Amino acid sequence: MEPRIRVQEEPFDAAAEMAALSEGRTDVGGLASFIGLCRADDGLAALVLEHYPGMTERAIGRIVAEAVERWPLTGCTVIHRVGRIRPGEGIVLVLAASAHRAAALESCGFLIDWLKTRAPFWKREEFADGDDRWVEARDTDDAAAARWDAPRP
Amino acid sequence: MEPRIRVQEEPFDAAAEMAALSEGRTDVGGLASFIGLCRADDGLAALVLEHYPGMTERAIGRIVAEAVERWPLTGCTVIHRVGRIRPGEGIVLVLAASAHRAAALESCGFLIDWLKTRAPFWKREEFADGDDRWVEARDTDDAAAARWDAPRP
Amino acid sequence: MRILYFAWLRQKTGIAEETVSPPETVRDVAGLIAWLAVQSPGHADAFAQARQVRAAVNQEFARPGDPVAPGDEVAFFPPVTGG
Amino acid sequence: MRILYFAWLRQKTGIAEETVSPPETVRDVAGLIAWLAVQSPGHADAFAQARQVRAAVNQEFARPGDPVAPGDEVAFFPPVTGG
Repeated sequence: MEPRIRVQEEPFDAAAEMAALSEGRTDVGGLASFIGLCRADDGLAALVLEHYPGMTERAIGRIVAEAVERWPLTGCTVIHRVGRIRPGEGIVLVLAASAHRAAALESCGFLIDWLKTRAPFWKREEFADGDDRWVEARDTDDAAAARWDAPRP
Repeated sequence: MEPRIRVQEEPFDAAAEMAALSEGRTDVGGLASFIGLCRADDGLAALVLEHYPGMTERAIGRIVAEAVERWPLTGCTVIHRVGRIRPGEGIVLVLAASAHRAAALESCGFLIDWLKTRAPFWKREEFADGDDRWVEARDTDDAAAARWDAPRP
Repeated sequence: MRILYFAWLRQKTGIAEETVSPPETVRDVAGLIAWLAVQSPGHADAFAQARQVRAAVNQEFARPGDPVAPGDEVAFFPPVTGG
Repeated sequence: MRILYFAWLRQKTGIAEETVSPPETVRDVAGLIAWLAVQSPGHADAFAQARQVRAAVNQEFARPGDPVAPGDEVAFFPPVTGG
């Protein structure tokens, strides 16, 4: 199983990525996906995503390797966009495929929770009125990521 | 929010269904999906899904209503196929969209867990050698569904 | 009273649907099963594995003690396996 | 030693990257921060909110007590907010 990991400015094609993990195969019983999208809260005009080239790919690779170790996956895809993202556009795509649904669903949740807290991305919000501000990390994200710290029962 | 619920013989178009919950909108922060697919274990030639017309739609409607009550969803789609399904084809599609990722991911998991234990579908496996057998319910599915019985903390 | 059978209960009884008029003493799901089970060898076979039989009354899942009445639609089937 | 700044640390220092040669007494991340913080008003501003500063040494997340050495790539940034 070769994970598909990409950091890119262009929008991603979720349908094509899902097909890549399932089409022509008969060993996939469950395909879970999560797409994080840019909302237009409070007059947001755009998100600008900065990252740490080199470390980003490494950090995502490590997170995916952890998922592959914990769950029997037949496929795994993580695509994270950087640069300017408009409301309604996708920011991140996570796919996890497995023979069994629990593995697909759990690993998909794990991947997005750890991506949010363990990969070097930073979001800046640009507003229609010209204001901008860096998004602050949230305790709820840390708590969500911490759920996966302990080995699974 | 009008849930999209369908029971159909034809394959579903996951990409089109995902687009229907997110395109042209700027209030969706997370879109979670689960697709259950037919595996070719042990020489399986096809799954044949039978259901209880009338009760099926009612049962799915109730499960979706429960999800909508528990999580702040902006969209929700459940499509379950019936009839003959070949290895590699999708059996069920669940989509949940929300402003926040936890609501989308959790409700998606809830929906598929309850669908597996509370909607009147029955699977029969047909094998290449002409054998066939009814799939037996699994305790692990009951356990997965039971996780959602208690009110959330 | 309209009775529906699904999956292997349909195969074992040999029928998908029948209309029956059980005696007044049949008041709940368990009583209905006991009465149906002696209607034919196929019915006996279908209801032999009692622990594997589930029921719905008027399209709602029902337990053995739940009431049934003339005019009801009662369905029997194995534990569900969709998804 | 190569130093990288991201997000508001980049904006406050006014630089994305610099090469520095701290004295030998600088042996860990905390020591490096203390030394960098007095290099310019921008650096002082960037490191003023110490609790909001995270670090990576050679592209691995690092803690204040983790060692730094000549030739290392050390990055400073706020808590991550991707996903």
